[in-house]
Amino acid sequence: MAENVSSRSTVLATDGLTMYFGGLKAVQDVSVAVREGELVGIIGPNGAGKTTVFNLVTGIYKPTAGDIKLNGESITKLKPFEVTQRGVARTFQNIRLFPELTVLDNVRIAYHRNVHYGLLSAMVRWPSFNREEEQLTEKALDFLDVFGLADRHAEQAKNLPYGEQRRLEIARALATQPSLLLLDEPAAGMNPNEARRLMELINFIRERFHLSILLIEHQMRVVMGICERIYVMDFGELIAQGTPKEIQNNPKVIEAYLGKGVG
Amino acid sequence: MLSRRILLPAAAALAVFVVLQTAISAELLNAYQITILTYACIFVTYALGLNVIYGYNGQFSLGHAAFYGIGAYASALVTKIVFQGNPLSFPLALAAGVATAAAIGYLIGLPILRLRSDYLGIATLGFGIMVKVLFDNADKVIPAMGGARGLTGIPKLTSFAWAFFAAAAAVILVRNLIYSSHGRAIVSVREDEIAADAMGINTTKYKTLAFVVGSGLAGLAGGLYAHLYVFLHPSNFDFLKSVDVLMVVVLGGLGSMTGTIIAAVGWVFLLEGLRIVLPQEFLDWRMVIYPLVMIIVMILRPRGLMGGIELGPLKPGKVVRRLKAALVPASGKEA
Amino acid sequence: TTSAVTPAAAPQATQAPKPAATAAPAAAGTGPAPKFAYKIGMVAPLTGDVKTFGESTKNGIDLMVAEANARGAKVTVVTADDKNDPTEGVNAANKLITQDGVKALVGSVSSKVSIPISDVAQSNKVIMITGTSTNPSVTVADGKRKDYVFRACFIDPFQGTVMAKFALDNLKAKKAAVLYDNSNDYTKGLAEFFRDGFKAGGGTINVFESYGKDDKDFSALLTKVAADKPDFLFLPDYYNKVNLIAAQARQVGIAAVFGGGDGWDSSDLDTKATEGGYFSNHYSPDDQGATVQNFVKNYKAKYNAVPDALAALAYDATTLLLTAAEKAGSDDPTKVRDAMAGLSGVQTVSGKITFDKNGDPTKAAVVLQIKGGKQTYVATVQP
Amino acid sequence: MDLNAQIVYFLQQVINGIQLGSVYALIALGYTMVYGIVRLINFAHGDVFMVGAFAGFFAVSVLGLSFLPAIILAMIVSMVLGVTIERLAYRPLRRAPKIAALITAIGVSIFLEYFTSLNFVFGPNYRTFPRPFEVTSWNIGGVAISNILVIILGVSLFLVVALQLFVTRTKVGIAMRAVSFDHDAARLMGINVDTVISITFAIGSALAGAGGVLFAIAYPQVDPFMGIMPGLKAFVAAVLGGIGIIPGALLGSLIMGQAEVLTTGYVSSTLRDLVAFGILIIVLLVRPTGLLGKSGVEKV
Amino acid sequence: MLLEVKDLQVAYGAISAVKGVSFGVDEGEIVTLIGANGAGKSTILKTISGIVRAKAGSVLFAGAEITQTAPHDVVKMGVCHVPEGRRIFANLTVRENLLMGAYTRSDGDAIKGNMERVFQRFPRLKERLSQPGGTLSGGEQQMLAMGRGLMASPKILLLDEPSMGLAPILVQQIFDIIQEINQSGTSILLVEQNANMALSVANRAYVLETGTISLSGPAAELRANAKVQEAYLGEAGALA
Ligand SMILES: Nc1ncnc2c1ncn2[C@@H]1O[C@H](COP(=O)(O)OP(=O)(O)OP(=O)(O)O)[C@@H](O)[C@H]1O
Ligand SMILES: Nc1ncnc2c1ncn2[C@@H]1O[C@H](COP(=O)(O)OP(=O)(O)OP(=O)(O)O)[C@@H](O)[C@H]1O
Ligand SMILES: [Mg+2]
Ligand SMILES: [Mg+2]
Repeated sequence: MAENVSSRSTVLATDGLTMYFGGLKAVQDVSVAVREGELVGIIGPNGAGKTTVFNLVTGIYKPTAGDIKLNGESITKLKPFEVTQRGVARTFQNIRLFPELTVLDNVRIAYHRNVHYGLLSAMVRWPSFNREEEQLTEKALDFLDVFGLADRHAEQAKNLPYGEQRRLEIARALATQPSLLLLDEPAAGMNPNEARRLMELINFIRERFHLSILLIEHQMRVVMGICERIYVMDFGELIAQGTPKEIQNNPKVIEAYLGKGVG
Repeated sequence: MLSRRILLPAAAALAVFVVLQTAISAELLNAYQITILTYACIFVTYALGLNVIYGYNGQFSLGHAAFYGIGAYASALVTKIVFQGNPLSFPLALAAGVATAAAIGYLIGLPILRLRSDYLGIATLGFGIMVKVLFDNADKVIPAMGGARGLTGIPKLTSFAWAFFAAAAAVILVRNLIYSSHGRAIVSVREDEIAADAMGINTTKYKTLAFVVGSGLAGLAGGLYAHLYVFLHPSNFDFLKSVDVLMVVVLGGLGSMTGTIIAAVGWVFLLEGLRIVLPQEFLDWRMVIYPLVMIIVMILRPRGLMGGIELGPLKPGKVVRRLKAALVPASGKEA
Repeated sequence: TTSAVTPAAAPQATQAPKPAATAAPAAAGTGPAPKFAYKIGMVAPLTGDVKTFGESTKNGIDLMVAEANARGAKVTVVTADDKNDPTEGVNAANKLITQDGVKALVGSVSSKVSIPISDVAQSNKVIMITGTSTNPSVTVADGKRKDYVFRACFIDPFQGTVMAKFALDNLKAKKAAVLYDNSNDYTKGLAEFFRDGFKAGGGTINVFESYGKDDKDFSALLTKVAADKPDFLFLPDYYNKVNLIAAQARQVGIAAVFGGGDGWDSSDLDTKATEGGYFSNHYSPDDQGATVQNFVKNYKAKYNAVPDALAALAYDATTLLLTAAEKAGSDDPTKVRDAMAGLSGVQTVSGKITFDKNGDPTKAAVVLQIKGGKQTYVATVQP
Repeated sequence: MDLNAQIVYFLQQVINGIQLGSVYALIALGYTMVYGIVRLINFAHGDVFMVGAFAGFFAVSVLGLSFLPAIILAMIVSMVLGVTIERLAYRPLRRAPKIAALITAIGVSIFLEYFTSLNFVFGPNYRTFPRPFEVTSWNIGGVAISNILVIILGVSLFLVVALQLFVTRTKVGIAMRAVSFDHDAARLMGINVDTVISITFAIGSALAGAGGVLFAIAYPQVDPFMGIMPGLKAFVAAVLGGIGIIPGALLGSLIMGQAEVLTTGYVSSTLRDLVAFGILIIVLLVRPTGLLGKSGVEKV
Repeated sequence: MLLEVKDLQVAYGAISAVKGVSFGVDEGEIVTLIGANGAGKSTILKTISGIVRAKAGSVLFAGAEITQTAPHDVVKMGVCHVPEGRRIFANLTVRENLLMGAYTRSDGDAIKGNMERVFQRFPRLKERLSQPGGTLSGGEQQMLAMGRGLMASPKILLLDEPSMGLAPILVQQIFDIIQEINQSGTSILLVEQNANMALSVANRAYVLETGTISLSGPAAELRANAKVQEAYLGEAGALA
C-alpha cells in the first residue's frame, strides 16, 4: 500500500498551526501533511489537541498562527462551509447529526452543493426540479446503501442506535463528495468486533471514493491496522510521526500515550 | 409526478374555497363571519412566515409583528398615495408590502442573524419595538402615515377570495420550498448549525433566506390586513402582537404547516367564539379563559397540536426508488 | 378615592355658569324615551389596560338606558369588548351589527378604535355615536363626511386651543412646557393644538416632549422641564398618568402652574399634586342645572362612585342617540341619522348640544381649577 | 444655561438614570436568575412583580403595615405565586422543548393581567400607592438625591452581591447551575431537580415582590398591567448585561437607565426607546452574549 | 446481594429496550455487562439509578426496593451512576463539578479528602481546577466524570463505558483505578465496550443481546468462550 506514497501530491498541509484558547495552548506549531489517497492517523493523549486540529482545518476555529493549505491553496481564512465546498468533510467526536430529520434527509442535505435548481424553480416545482430531486435522492440512497442504512432511510436520525448513527455520520460526510475526509474517533463506543468491521468499511470507501483520510482514534487496533502513517501529539505539539511500526516502538509515544501494555 | 404534486394540494384548497365562497355569495354568512374567515386566512399567512423563520430555520424571532406592520403600511401607502385608491392597483400594493418587508428583513437579518437563540429573540424584540416607535412618529416624516393617530382612508380591497388565495399560495410556496434542497438546507440550520456548516451549507445565506421569506409573508399578510380593516394604528404592531403570532406557531407545532394553519384559524375562532358564547356580564372573562386554553393545550401537547406532523398534501413526498444500484459512487468524478 | 368631588356642596356654587333651574324630578323624569323596541350596541374596552375607561363608559350608557327604560322606553343594549385594539374593535362592531342586528352603536373610547369602527358603521349604514373619541377622523376622513357617525365630545383642536388661549390670556403665561403620550392620539392631539395655539398667541415653548404609554419614570423629562423654568406645564393625559407626572414634578421642584384637558376629570385625580392646576372640561360638576345634578346623583346611587368625564360623555352620547331615535319615531338608522343631524340645543350633562355639519357637537368648554382639593369652575369658553 | 447649570443638569440626569437603572435592576435580577437556571424567559415575572406591588398596596393601605413588614409580606405572596406557577404551568413541561414553557409563561402572564383586572380581584383601576414613608431628597450642590434612590440602589447592589455569592459559593447555588445545564446528570448527583427549581422560582419571585413594592414606592401607582413594560425593559437590560449573569443584570440595567435618561435629557424623549434598543442591538452584534456574557466558542 | 435486578423490563414508548433481565452484584464484586450497541446496557443502569422507569420487574438495593425511588434518593442510599457520554456540567468549573459529585454529603473534611484522592488519580484535573468543564477534551471530561462519581463515596458505582474515548495509557489507568476502588470496598457494575479489559478486571460477567441476557458466568470463563471471543473481543492479532 505504502510503496510510493511520497510521489503522490499533497492534499492537505498545515504549516506551524497554532491555537490558543485564552492562555491555554491547545495546538502549538503543528505541521502535518496528507497525500493523495493516503490514510493518516493522529493519536495522542486526551486533550493533546487532535480535535482542535480538525476544527482548525475545517474552519470552525480560526488559528492563532499558521497556515492550512488544501491542494496547495490556503484555506486558513475560509468559512467552514467554504472549506467543505472545497472538498473537506468531517465527522464529529460527539456525533452531530440532524437529529429530527430522516436518515435520508441527513444525507440529502450533505448533497446540497451539487444541486443546480434555483429557489424559484423549487417553489413553483419546475420540471428541472423534479428531475434533479429524483437524482439526488437516488444518490443519497446509494450512499446509504454503502453503509447498510438504505432500509432505514425514513427513520429519524436520533432514533438510530449509536453504531448506526456513527455510520450515518460518515455516509453524510461522504455525500459532500470530499477529496479529504476527517474522522474523529469513529470507533469510539464500539466493541473490538464492531471496530474491526468499521475499519474494513473505511478502507473500502477510501478506495471506492478515492479519498484521502485523516483519522483520530484511540483504539490502537484500528489505528495500527489501517493507517499508513501516524502523527502523535502531546500537549498540543507533535512528538512523533512515522509508520505504525515506528510509532509502536517509539519510547516517547509509549510513555505519553500507549503505556506498557500495548505494542 | 409533476401534476400530482401541484394539482393535489391545489384541488384540495380549491374545494375548501368553493364551499366557503358559495356560502358567502349565497349570503349564508354575515359580514362579521366573513371578516373573521378573511382574518383567519391572513393570520395563516402571517404565522406561516414565522414558522419558516422559527419553526423551520430555528431562528427565534420576537419581532415578527414589525414586518406585518411594515407590509401593512407600505401597501396602504401605495394604494392610498401612489394609486389614489384605484382598486386595480391592489396586487401592486400587496407586492409592495411583500417587497418592503422582505427588503427590510434582509437588511436587518443580515447583521442580527449571527445571534443565537434567546439573544436573537431579544434583538428582534428590540427591532420590533423600534419599528413601533417609528410608526408612532412616522407622521413627522410622512404625514399620511398618521403616526399615533393612525392611517385612515385605506380602500377596502381585501375580500375573502384574496386572503384565501394569498394564504393558499403561501402554503404551497412554503411547502415547495421546504421540501426542496434549499428547504432542507434551511432546516439543517435549525437542527445543528455547526454540522450544517460542515456539510457545506452556507448557513448565513440560508438563515437570511428564511428570514426574508418569513418577513415577506408577514408583509403580504400585513398588506391584506391593511385593506381589510382599512385603518392602521401602530399599536396593532407592537410587541404583544409578535407574541400572539409566536404563540400560534408554537401551539400549532413548530415546523408543521398543517399545525400553523390549524392554530391560526383556531386562534382567531377561539377569540371570536368566546365573544359570541360568553354571556354579556362575563365579557371580561374572555381574556381570562383564552390564556387558560392556551396553557392547557400546551401542557397536553408540548410539541404543539401537530408537532412534526403534516397532513394530506403537506406531507413530504414518498421516496420511490427506481433502480437499486448499490455501491455506486455518487460523484461523477470517478468516471 | 379620597378627593370626593361633591358638586352639590361646592362652596363656589355662585360662580356656576347657570343658576339652578327648576328642581329636577326623580330618575324617571324628563329625557328621551323612544317608545319602540330599540336595540343598540356598545363597544368599549372591557378588558386590557384601559378597562377602567371602558367601565366608566359602560356605566354611563347603562345609566341612560336604565333611565330611559324607566320612562317607558324599550332599549336593549348588546355589549362587545374591543380591548382598546382597532382589530378587535372592528370585529366587535361587525359582530354587533351583523350578528346581533343592532341599529346603532355607542362607543368606543379611544379614537384609534372608534375610527375603524366608524367605517364599519358607515358602510353598514348603522348609526354610531362615540362619547369620547376626539380625533377629527372619526366623523370625517380624507374630506369625506361619514354621515352616520356622530360624537358627543369636542374635537382635539378645540380643547387644545381653549387651554392655550386660557393660559395666555387668563394666566398671562409666557413660557409653557408640554409633556404628552407619544402613542396616544388624544394626548398628542391636545398637545399639538395647544402648542400651535400657544405659539400663535405669542408664547414660547421650549420643552415639547413625549413619553410612552407605560412609562412610570418621568424624572428625566421633568429635570428638563425644571431647567427650562416654564410658567405653565401642560399635561394633556388621563388622570392616572397625570397623577404620576404631577407628583414627580412637584418632587423635582417645578413651580409652574399645571394644566390639562378633560382627561383630568376623575375623582381619582391626585388633587394634592395638581393643586392650583387648570383643565378644560365638558361640564362643571358645580353646575346646579338639573341635568348635571341628576346625573351625578343617579350615577352615585347606582355605582357608588363619582362619574368621570368618560361616564358623563357616554351618558350624553346615549342621550343624544335616544333623543334622535325618539324624534325619528323609528329605529331605522337613516331616519335616526336625519333626526340626529337636526338636533339642536339638546340639554346634556356636558351642555347644550347642536351638531355641526361634521357630526361634531358645538358646545362650550369650561375651565376648572383644582383648588383646595376640589374642582372649581373658572370660566366658560365658547367655540 | 451657564456652565455650572449645565453640569448640575447633567449630574441630575445621571442621577435620574441611576434611579431608573436601579429599578430595572430589581426586576432584572429575578429575571436573570430564573433564566440562568431554567433557561426560561419567564414572561410572567413582570406580573408576579405586579402582584407583589399589589400585595404591598394592600399591606400598607388595608392592613396599615409599615415599610418592612409590607415588603416582607409582598415577598412571601410573590414567592408563593411564583412557586405555584412553576408547579402548575412549567413543571409539567420539564421534558418538553423550552419554547413550550415559554408559551405557557406568556399564557400565565396574560392570565394574571386579565384575571387580576376583574372587578372582584384587584379591579382595573389605577390605584395610588400610599407610600409607607415620605420621600425626601438631599440637595448636593443643586443635584437632588432622594432617599428612594438611595434605598433602591442600595437594595440592588446588596442583592447583586448576595445572589452572586449564593450562586457561586453555596452548594444549592452551584446545584442550581448544574441543574441549568443537565437535569438528568444533576439527578445522578443526588440533586432533587424539582426542589432546586422551586427554590430558584421562590428566590426569583420574592425578588420580584420586593421590586414591586420598591417600584410602587418610587412611582406610586399600581395597576394590573404595570408589570409588562418594566418587565420587558428589565429583561432587555439583563440580556444587555449577559443573561444569566447576575452582575450583568445590574450593569445592563444601569446602561439602559442612562441611555433612556440621557437621550431624553439631551436629544428627545421620542427617540428614547430607539436609542435604548439600538444600543441593545449594537451591543449584541459586538458581543453576541451580552456585555459580561462568556463569548463562548462552542467546543466541538 | 447488594444490588439485585429481577425480571426487569424497560421500554421507550413502543420500543422495548430491556426485555426481562435478572442479575445481581454482591458486596465487593466487580460485575460487568457487555453487549453490542443498543443492547440495552445503558438503559439498565439508568433504570437502577432511577432516571428511567421500569415497565415491569424490580430493582433491590441492600434488600430495599428502589424501583420507584427518585434518583436523588437512590444516590443518597449509596448508588452512584457515572453516565455514558460523560455528562459533565459544562458551565461549572472542574472544581464545582467535583463538588456536585459530593452533593449528598455534608461532611466538609471528607469532601476535601475525597477531592485529594481524585487529584491523585487524575492529576490532570487538578491542573484545570477552575476551567469550565465544557472546554475540557473528551478524555479529560471522562476523567472528570469518574472523579465526580467518586466524590460521593458510593457503596456501588455504576460505570457506563468509562474507557470510551480514552487514550490507551488512560484506559489502563482507568481499569487500574476501577480495581483500586473496588479493593477499597466499593462494588462495581461495569458496562463496557472494551470487553477485553472489562472481562479481565471483573469477577463475573453478563452478556446482553437485544435486551436479554444470553450468557453469564465468571469473567474468566466468558473470556475463554469462543462465541464471546468472536462477537465481542474481535479476532486476536488484528494488530499485526
Ligand atoms: N473552545 C475551547 N475553549 C477552551 N479550551 C478548549 C476549547 N476547545 C478545546 N480546548 C482545550 O484544548 C485542549 C485540546 O482539546 P482537544 O479537544 O483538541 O483534545 P483532543 O486531543 O481531541 O482530546 P480527546 O482525545 O480527549 O478528544 C484541551 O485541553 C481542551 O480543554
Ligand atoms: N431515550 C430513548 N428513546 C427511545 N429509544 C431509546 C432511548 N434510549 C435508548 N433507546 C433505545 O433503546 C435501546 C437500548 O439502548 P441503550 O442505550 O440502553 O443501549 P446500550 O446497550 O447502552 O448501547 P451503546 O453501547 O450504544 O451505549 C436502543 O435500541 C436505543 O435505540
Ligand atoms: Mg478529541
Ligand atoms: Mg450505552
